[in-house]
Amino acid sequence: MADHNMPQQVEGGLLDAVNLALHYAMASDDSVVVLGEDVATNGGVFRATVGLKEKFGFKRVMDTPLAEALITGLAVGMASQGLKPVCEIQFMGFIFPAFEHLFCHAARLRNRTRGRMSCPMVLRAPYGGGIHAPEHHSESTEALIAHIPGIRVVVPSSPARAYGLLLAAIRDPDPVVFLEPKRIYRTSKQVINNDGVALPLDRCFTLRQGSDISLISWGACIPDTLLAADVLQQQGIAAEVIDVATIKPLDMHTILSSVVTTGRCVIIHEAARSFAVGAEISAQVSEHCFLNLLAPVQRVGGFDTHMPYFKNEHYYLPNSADIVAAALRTFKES
Amino acid sequence: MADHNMPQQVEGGLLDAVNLALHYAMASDDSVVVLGEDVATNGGVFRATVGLKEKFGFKRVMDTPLAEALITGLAVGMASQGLKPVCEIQFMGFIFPAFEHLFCHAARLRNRTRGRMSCPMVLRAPYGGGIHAPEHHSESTEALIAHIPGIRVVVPSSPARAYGLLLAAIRDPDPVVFLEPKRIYRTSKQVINNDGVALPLDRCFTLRQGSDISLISWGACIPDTLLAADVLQQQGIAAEVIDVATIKPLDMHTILSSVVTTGRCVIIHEAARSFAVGAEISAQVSEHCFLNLLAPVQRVGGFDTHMPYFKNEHYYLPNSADIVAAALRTFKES
Amino acid sequence: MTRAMTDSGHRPLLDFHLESIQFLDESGAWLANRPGFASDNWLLKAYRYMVLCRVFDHKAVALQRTGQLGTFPSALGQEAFGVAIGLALHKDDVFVPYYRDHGAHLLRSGANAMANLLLYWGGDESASSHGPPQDFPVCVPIATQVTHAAGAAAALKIKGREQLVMVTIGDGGTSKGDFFESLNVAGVWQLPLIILVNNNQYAISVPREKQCAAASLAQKAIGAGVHGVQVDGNDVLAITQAINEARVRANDHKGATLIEAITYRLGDHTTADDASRYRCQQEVKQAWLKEPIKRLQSLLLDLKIWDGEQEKALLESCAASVESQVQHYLQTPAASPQSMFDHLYADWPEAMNEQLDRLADKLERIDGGS
Amino acid sequence: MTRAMTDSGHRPLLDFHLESIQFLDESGAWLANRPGFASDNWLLKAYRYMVLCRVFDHKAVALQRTGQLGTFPSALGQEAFGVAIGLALHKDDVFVPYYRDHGAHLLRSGANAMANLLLYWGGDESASSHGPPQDFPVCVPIATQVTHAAGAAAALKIKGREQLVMVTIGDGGTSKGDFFESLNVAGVWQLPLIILVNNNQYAISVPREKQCAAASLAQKAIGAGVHGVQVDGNDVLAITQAINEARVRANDHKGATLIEAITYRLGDHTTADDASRYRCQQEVKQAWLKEPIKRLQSLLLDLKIWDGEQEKALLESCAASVESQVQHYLQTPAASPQSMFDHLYADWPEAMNEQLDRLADKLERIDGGS
Ligand SMILES: Cc1ncc(C[n+]2csc(CCOP(=O)(O)OP(=O)(O)O)c2C)c(N)n1
Ligand SMILES: Cc1ncc(C[n+]2csc(CCOP(=O)(O)OP(=O)(O)O)c2C)c(N)n1
Ligand SMILES: [Mg+2]
Ligand SMILES: [Mg+2]
Repeated sequence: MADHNMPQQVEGGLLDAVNLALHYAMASDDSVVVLGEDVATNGGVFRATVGLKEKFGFKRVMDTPLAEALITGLAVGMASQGLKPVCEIQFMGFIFPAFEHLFCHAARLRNRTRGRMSCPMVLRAPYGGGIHAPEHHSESTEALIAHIPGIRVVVPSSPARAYGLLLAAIRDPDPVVFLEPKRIYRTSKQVINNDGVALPLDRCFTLRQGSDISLISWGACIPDTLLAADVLQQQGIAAEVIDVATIKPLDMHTILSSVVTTGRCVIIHEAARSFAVGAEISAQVSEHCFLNLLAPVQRVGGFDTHMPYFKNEHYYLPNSADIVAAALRTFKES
Repeated sequence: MADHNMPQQVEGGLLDAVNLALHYAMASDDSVVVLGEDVATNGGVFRATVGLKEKFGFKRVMDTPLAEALITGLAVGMASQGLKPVCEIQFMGFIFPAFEHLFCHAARLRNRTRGRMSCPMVLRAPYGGGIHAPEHHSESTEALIAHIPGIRVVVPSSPARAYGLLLAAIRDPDPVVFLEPKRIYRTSKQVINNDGVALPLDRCFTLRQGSDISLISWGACIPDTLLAADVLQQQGIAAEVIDVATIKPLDMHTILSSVVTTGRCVIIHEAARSFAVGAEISAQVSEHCFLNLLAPVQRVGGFDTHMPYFKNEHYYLPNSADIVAAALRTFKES
Repeated sequence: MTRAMTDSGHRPLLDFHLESIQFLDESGAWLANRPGFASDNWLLKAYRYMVLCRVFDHKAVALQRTGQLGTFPSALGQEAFGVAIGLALHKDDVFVPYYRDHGAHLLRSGANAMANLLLYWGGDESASSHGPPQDFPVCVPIATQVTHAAGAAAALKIKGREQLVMVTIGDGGTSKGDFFESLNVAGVWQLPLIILVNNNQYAISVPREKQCAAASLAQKAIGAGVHGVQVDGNDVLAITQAINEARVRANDHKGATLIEAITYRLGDHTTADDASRYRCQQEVKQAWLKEPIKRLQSLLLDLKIWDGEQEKALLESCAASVESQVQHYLQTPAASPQSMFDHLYADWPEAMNEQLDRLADKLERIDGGS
Repeated sequence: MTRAMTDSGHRPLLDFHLESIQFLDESGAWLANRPGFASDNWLLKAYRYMVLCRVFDHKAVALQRTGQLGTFPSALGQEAFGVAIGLALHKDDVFVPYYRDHGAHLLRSGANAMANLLLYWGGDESASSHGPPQDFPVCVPIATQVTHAAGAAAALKIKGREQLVMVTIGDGGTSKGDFFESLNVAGVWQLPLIILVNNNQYAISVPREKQCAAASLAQKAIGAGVHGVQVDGNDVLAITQAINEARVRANDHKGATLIEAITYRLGDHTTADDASRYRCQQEVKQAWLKEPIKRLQSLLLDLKIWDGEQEKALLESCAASVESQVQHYLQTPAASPQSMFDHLYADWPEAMNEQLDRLADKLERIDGGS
């Protein structure tokens, strides 16, 4: 259902894409509602929800009281009665109070009632570091959510993918946690087709093909990963770059197919290295490509400590040099 | 400091060991306090805190209002002023409201204040399935906590280790999450020396030596793992059994040394398989024992779905046959 | 406006007033005029369901004791609470229960309500596939249901519907953040919501006075700008009156109501609990004097609409229907192991196929092994 | 006891009464007798610190605008709030701040309080290594600090100490579960705790009336059985009076007090915010008429203990001390990268050694690359 007041194409960044997808979704489906702290009058602290309350009114765009458990539990209740709530957690560092509702209810309502009820909600949260924000504004704890059955975890890394994946998340009949890498909210712009076409929620995206090594990443690490692939290319190494995008359920098929060909694998993420999503991917690659791997899988991640306050955050965040170094290690050690 | 009213030795199960260690700790250190739901008058729903309020009074043994965030945040506040709170979350399925205080504060207070303040607290919780309990009473989500820097995660699997590890946890100057595998709360009894001797918090325990394969496990899966080792022995396979016990920080040294020797590795846990602690261990084993591994690492875990209600929970829980099968796979595939 | 100078700078700011509702005293005598809704038929229906609830409850505990049921939370002594809900709610209202609402389920959840309750406490998910489509299943994580109820009420309001949402919670549950957060949003958003507290004096072993220092739980409404009222929870008429008044308020767009029903948990917390560890027999004995069924029976006898014969017939019919539901429960086959994946996602993710293979392997081992 | 029959079964149950405190009106005139604590010296000290706070605040915002500071939450207009805390607390009380308590820090956290505040908002952990050993660092996750304060108060009580714990929170923060849970336990456990709410009318863009439907935030105390009071938060005397009264209550073992201070956030939420998006200039203009510094200045002038010369000297000395603290801040070198591991655990886990190696590798690359 096209809204004739909406632009057909928009040149914008990831943040604009999120906003555009929200506009599209609300215009085309009355059951979509938006709630969270500062999302209505203010249009979100990052402006992701700008214009929604003007267009769809306070009834469908709701400033909630300040409570993340509340926001998430409200969404569960709304979803149970046929709405499609898209709620915002202002920063991923404040998501923890949402976990009980997310894990014990959103993730389970369909299963618990054997399909009688369901929970088609989206929980959006900006995440990750690198924007010189205060404490608790730079977290990447996607691994915690990925471990919980019944949820989908999605991370876009480009404006177009943000648009298509968010539409898919909103239309999906189950709860989706949609994490927005805020470091790249406004970096590279792109022409986004406002065509309402969703992307699949269970496919990795191969961003660049290459036969020598597989670089597996997502979110704000993608630009650095692509940069690293360029650097490697200059050294004669053809890197395949895969954007995982849908962390859970995890499309290992695409990843394994790549590694079977390349025999080398580096996984890159911003979260603390240990017990993170990279561990699952590394484990599966090693388990399934046992005979194909030419070198041990390498993981590049944050350190196993708290994200330093912003003066030192660059020492924590993985960068393209880290990725290149890890990639080269797979050639030395084989 | 010996309490002359305390028994020198006790024959008991894991639950008795927890109780004994609490008694010892409270008797020998005035700053140790206990708080939680039903821990005082009732002695805990599993009776882990029985006798404490009679001996140490309501001042040091506190029934809290019903709120897990509260319990955990109170402990942070108490710890900040020099107490050593040991708090109980009644079941691990109800731990989620505790996460914000645990992750944003307990884990960070020392770091945030550059050592000016600290948070010497223990958060105890019975965990795991297999006791025919209602929904939400059978969860194993240790992976979520293990990912967070600044916390220790400990899981005992025998009465003696429960005693020694809990004492260590209480004495440790940092926050420790102490998960008690309730399926084996009362199973195998043992003579526990009530000698106040703590065990190290950063060492795996090698329970059985063997040169053919390393079985890595913890908590309630240990008895099945040992059973599997017996079965394998009958087939001429000598299995080394390692009880990880201290999930975070993770003593990979012991695990890697074992796998370097055996060349084969099975990791066994009760939690849903994906994005779990087993992934980190598998990843590290594969990354570090690349040339030593004779077969892909195998993981035995729960399924990536919600623990079924108890009529069907045995279909979910890993058992010794699953472990044996996984072990044998490492011989077929090499 | 000139103000009197005071020494401490204090001035009056706000005053609040709370009421309680009660119709029947402990002996079933009227304390107020008989309310309009309480026809003879209504009273008889309430009585019959309260007795059925007690018979069911008793049987469920017995099933647990004989290993035929899992942990079960008895509603003994709180039958008026559950039955009032069942009677006062409309079919298309949204009911968001906690775990001790057997009486409400009997009235609300169809012919197999009892069998389904047993299935639930017997460890079978299929229990919650039944019941009114809009009603929530049993909620175990304390207080979270109140937020779902607020969300459901917001949904009704957004959609312009007339129905109510009713949510229940225990006294202990009112200490948890979710309760307050939800009460608060119910106030700001003027939600068509009733929060009904079963203040049965204990949260497992923790007595009411260790849970909260306030004189009533109803006064928690004040901090949220919501209407609050306390009722005698052993008086099925009082609870019903409060619910009816709350409906009028909601329909008049006056928002939510918090009702605290004073009851007493005559049994253990659940079959896994032993209440004698933490409360004295004397207290329980006293509480039996106020219990709801006896009280209503006295009224019925007074009104001469009930006699010993009817009582005997009722007990027999209750026993029979409970027994038939128990058989239904016991004969329900366990779900297939594969069913653990049936309702995980609506759209089966291909990535999960490996899990099915693993389960198939495991089942082979189980079948092979047995 | 016979009771009158009513139609609806209603009876009165409980009454509650709330007061507010104010000494000075908007023009600095007395509304009540001058309180004992408010000596000339006290008033002058309060004024000096309030002005210092404002000068500091202004400078901090300027530093952010010129890229020399991170996001900064201005306390503009809320200087009386912070300074009253700093004046009323004893040295060994435990202060558990939120993030907008600059005034309190100035008085409480030693000679380099301003430099440390800048360090904190400049992204350096070492900021929080200073200050009274028992005081908490700045708390970012909303409302969680209230629970820590309750825990600290419980610790003092367990140890038999006489001190108080004081915690601050914004109006928005009073909607979050932690606030309620902690207020509740403060009631049950009769904790020596003051919860002081900076009701500055906004939580970022969300106005007070969208946050809570109650007529006051002070009335949230009622549901917890805790004493509550509202004060004019632009009146440094009123806040101080309320804190002093709360201390007396605590020392008399009467437990906790919730104080709602009515203020107005004259600035943006933080430097990352643009308040003109969600509130009108007219409202802000009105609020300027009530701001705390002007009011106190009027009083001082009336009392003839202040004049233009003193004002000029004060502004100069404030500017100078702020400037010297800014230099201190700007000259503080960043911590070493390795320091990210220094305070992770007290006992360094061997298992973490690998992390140090990785960091060393990374630093080599960074140094090599630059
Ligand atoms: C979040 C959470 N914490 C703890 C529990 C364990 N638990 C189950 S019932 C209960 C007591 C509840 O008391 P109350 O709210 O008064 O309800 P009642 O059982 O008395 O009806 C507790 C602590 C739980 N189910 N959920
Ligand atoms: C748990 C949590 N959620 C969200 C935020 C983001 N946030 C920071 S300040 C703020 C508004 C707080 O308003 P209020 O409590 O009134 O305090 P004020 O800033 O007005 O002093 C929000 C939503 C946070 N810091 N913590
Ligand atoms: Mg109760
Ligand atoms: Mg505010």
